[in-house]
Amino acid sequence: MIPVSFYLTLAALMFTIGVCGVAIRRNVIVVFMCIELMLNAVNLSMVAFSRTVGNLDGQIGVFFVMVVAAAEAAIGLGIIIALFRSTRSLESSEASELRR
Amino acid sequence: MMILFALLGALVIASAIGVVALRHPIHSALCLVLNLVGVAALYAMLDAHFLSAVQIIVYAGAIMVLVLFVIMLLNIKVEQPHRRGIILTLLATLAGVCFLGILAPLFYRGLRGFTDHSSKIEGTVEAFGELLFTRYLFPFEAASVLIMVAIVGAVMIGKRHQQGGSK
Amino acid sequence: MEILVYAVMLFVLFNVIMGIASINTWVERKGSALIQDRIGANRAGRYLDSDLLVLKPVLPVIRFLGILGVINTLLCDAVKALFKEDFVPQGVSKFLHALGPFMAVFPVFLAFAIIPLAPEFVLFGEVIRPQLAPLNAGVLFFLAMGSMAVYGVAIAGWAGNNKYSLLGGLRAAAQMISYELAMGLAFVAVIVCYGTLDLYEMVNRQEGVWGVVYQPITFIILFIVGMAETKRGPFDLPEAESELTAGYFTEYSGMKFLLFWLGEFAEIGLFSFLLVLLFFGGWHLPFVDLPEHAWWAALIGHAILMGKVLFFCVLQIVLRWTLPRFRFDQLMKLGWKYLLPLSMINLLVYGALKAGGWLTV
Amino acid sequence: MERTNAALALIPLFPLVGSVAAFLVGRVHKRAAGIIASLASILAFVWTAKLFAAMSAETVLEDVVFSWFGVASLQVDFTLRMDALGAVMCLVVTGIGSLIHIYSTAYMAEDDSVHRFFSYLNLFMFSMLLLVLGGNLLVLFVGWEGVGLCSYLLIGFWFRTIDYAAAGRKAFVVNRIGDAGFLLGIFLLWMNFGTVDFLELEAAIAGNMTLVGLCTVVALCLFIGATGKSAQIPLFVWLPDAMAGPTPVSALIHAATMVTAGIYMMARMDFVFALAPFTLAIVTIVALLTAFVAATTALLQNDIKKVLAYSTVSQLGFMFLAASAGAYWVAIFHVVTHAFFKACLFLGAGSVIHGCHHEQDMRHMGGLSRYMPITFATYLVATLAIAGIFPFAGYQSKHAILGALEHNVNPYIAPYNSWIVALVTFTAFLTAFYMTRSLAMTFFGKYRGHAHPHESPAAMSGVLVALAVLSLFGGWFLETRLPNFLEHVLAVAPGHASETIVESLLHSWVGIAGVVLGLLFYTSLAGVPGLVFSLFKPIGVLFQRKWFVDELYQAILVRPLEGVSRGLWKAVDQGFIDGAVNGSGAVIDTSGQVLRLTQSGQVRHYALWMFVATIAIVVFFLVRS
Repeated sequence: MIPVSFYLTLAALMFTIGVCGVAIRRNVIVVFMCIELMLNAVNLSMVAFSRTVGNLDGQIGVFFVMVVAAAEAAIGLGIIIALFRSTRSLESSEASELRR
Repeated sequence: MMILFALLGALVIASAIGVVALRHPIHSALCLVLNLVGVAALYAMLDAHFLSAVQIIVYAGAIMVLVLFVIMLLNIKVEQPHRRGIILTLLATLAGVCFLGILAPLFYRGLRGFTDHSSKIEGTVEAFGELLFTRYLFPFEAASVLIMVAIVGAVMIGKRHQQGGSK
Repeated sequence: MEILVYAVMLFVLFNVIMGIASINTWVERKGSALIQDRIGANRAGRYLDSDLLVLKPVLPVIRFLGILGVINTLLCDAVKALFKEDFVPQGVSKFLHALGPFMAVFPVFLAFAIIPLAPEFVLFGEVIRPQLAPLNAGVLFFLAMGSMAVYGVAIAGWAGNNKYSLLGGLRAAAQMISYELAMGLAFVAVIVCYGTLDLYEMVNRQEGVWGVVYQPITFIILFIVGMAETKRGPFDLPEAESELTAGYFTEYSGMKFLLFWLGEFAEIGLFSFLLVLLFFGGWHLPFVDLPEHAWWAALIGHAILMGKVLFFCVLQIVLRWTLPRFRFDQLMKLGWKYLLPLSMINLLVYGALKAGGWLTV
Repeated sequence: MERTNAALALIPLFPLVGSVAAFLVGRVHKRAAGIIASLASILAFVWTAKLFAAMSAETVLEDVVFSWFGVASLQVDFTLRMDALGAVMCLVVTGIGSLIHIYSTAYMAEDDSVHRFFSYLNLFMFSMLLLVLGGNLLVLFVGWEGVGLCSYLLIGFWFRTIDYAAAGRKAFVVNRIGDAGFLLGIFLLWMNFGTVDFLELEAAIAGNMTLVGLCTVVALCLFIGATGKSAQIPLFVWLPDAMAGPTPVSALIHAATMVTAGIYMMARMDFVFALAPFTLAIVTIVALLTAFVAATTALLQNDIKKVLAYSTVSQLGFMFLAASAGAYWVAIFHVVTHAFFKACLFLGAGSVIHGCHHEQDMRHMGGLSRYMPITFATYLVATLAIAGIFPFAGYQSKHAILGALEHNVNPYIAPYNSWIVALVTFTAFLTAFYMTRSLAMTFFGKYRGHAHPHESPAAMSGVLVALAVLSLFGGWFLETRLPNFLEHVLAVAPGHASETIVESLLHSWVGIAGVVLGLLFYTSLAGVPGLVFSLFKPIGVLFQRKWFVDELYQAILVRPLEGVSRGLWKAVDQGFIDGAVNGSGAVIDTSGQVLRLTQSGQVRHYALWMFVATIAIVVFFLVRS
């Protein structure tokens, strides 16, 4: 059996890559994808924990995370399209009107 | 078993890096799909069969397709590297590294105490379904409402936009 | 030992898929010709003549087959596809261009893993179940593979690097996604009815009475969805739209084009298998009951199954060449406004019946 | 000493009302101001005379006007009290005051803001009367300050010319310095005895030998106040400059009344000074020095009013000498006689200046006896009086001072009595000399100015005659009556033998010598003063330049003070305070700029900050556990 800390390290690695992606990439869609990545990392760790703990609660959690992720994707993509319409480009650096 | 895990792990990490590193959004999207499929496989290894199927259907099948749609529809170009980005990249990687630095000892030292009774559970659809509709009924309903809201919201954003667009 | 059995099973399954695909191509060519009152392909192999002694007795058979167009469709097409120039449009990443057909075909082949080809039988003292992957979440796996297929189409459209192929690809993807919904709900109805996700169990449940008797509507929904998923027949909008030239695989030629074709016909086979297994009792015939675990009984069962599957394949192909093409909005309306509500109601009905205890399969 | 209530408040009330009325009415028609003011002071004089007539040596009239204020243990009422001493001073102030008011109605006739002049004059009378009649130290102090204020206003009356205003300010500042010392004295007294009323203080202190130390300090503070007000050595510089004011002002304030306030205060607080022999010694020395220095400076002054100013300072020195010798009634006696002849001299000078159309320099006068016979006569009488020649008032008081100095019992001074008497007689000789010098230069010889002098009008010359009469008979008249009258209030030495006329003439040889020499030097032997001056060049310059006192103060006090203030302004105010204020502003501004950078609007940055924050939190909990 593969010890749970292996899965957790894997999940942590994925999470970090996801965060770095969010911080580095300027394209909004890639940022969105990196967020999905981070969510997956969390899901993975939860499933791993659910196996070690021995009940299905972890997996239920993951299920609901997926539901939320789906909802988020719908709205997120809607916003991205709206954003694209207004600023003609998906560079997150351009979309900083809130600050000015 | 271990080999499979190593393989899948490598696949997942490589695709994750691919998502971040590759310039063109389509490439990073496909890498993410690969990543998702890899994670689904990992779920299967962790006896979460239902979840791996759902993962593929929901994540890979629906969400990523939407993302692909958006990328293709908006015809997004390759991202030009921005000179100020380098500092940020360094900063981000640095933060990431120290984050891992913190977690690593935690995993190996902290979790030794866990007793591993992984034999007991299997992520079959029946067990999952039963649990879902008994103890977690309320969250399940709440989730459905959430989905409804999301749909309405997406339509609103889309529709309002069309009028805006057409005006 | 375990692996040997798997290897044999895999080989058998692969041959079955390739067999069905090629038969379908032949049926398509000849069938469409028959429907359109023309003579199909009958040239290749027809005038085969060779003075090799060894071939002498075989020659008349080949010539007959040539007339029938079998050689033409199976052999010539394959060879033609192999040697045709594999053209990649300018400005497209080669990887994406190659990935398109792969993603279109790969999930379909994977989906066959859950299909049980024959009833269990004992061979050399070993109970063998001719189902490659007896997954607990059987049908779900099928759904997953269905949604993966969308990528192939989308990427192919994008890789075509021209507006028509892109639009074609996106339309195909949209169509597949919307019909996936109806398919999912239909499957749920079936699962509710049989109480299991594994196809093998479902077939066993249909020992006495075929599934279609219990679930005629679900059968109809699945049949339509099957046609839509394969993007053939009345639903072959993205691929053969008059203004979209050849839809998402306009830019493909040679082997990649053949892959698409192969994928398509394999998918017809796949859906036929599914319909048969879910609704037409698989290897059960109403009044014939075969002894358990006998290897020859398994063979007969397999034959029965293949017969039914071929019947449905021909049905789908015939339907393709008879019904006119849907407009895209009609297609979408059918998918969203008719099929989806119908399957929901259907699910409700069967849910209620199951809860009420009247439905005991 | 029973205290009877009497309407004392009326005395200061008249001038107060007069001052307000003069100011308001005077704005409309000028002549009325003069009349109202003079009337007010005459009424005050009449009322004082009426009360004085009903008084005997012991009676003490008291009038508690209102209870002024009460702070914790201190309860101060605004009480006015008139005993023998108060009465004498009151009479002098109101008498001389009214005469000067009459004189100034003519003198200031053509001035444009005459209403302001008369209202200030009356205000001065009011505050002087308050000072004199004050029942406790605080009322006295109110008068004390009022007098200082009015002197400032009157000196700087023609404020349009800058140096007159500067002179006024100088007077005020120097007075204030003196007043500070005076205040300290009052505080010490209050702190230790809980009361400021003279009678209560006297009851607590008189004769109580244990309080010598305290009394020395208190006496010293009070003396500092006196030096400020009565222009003694350290703080006398303002008096010569005070001549910038109109002449009647100089006459009233800087000759007769204000300057004598210091001596009156010492006389009033005699029980404190009696217990402080050491302070009295200091007073003696200071007074001696002042007298001598002022006399020597007056020798070489060419401005007629400057000469009189320095002579006043010198005479004040004499008065303080008398007071320091313990003979307070002699000091008061000299105050009164001095008031007579000094007022007469000043008014005489005033009429001379009036006649010569504001010419003040003696070198441009001369031979005025022909043009102004009355002024010349009165000036002559006053000069003889101040010189201390027998029949005139100056002789009796000066003689009394010399007598007191001879019998001085102060342990510190006693051994040097003989030396002091010698110096005092020499100063008296000098006084006589410089007064005759001024007499000769103004009235004898030929007229050197280019205006055509004329006799001053009746009002002025009348007053001059009156004062001349007073300075003629005043001394003889008061020589015996005054000591009996002041017996109860001040410690009076036992009566000394009355002299025959011949003895008196012999005793006034000093004055006669001074007069004769002065006449000789400045009439017949015109060249001799120049010769003598060139012989003793350095000393001459020293005297002429007023012993370089002003330059000294300028160097010691003013310049360093300016330097320090500029330094403070530059370093502390500019650098430190402004620095701190602007500095903090700058700090906030820069930190604002820095923080602004974090708001870059880039989503990526915010994501990164969030991630870093989570790491920090995780680390925090890790470390904590």
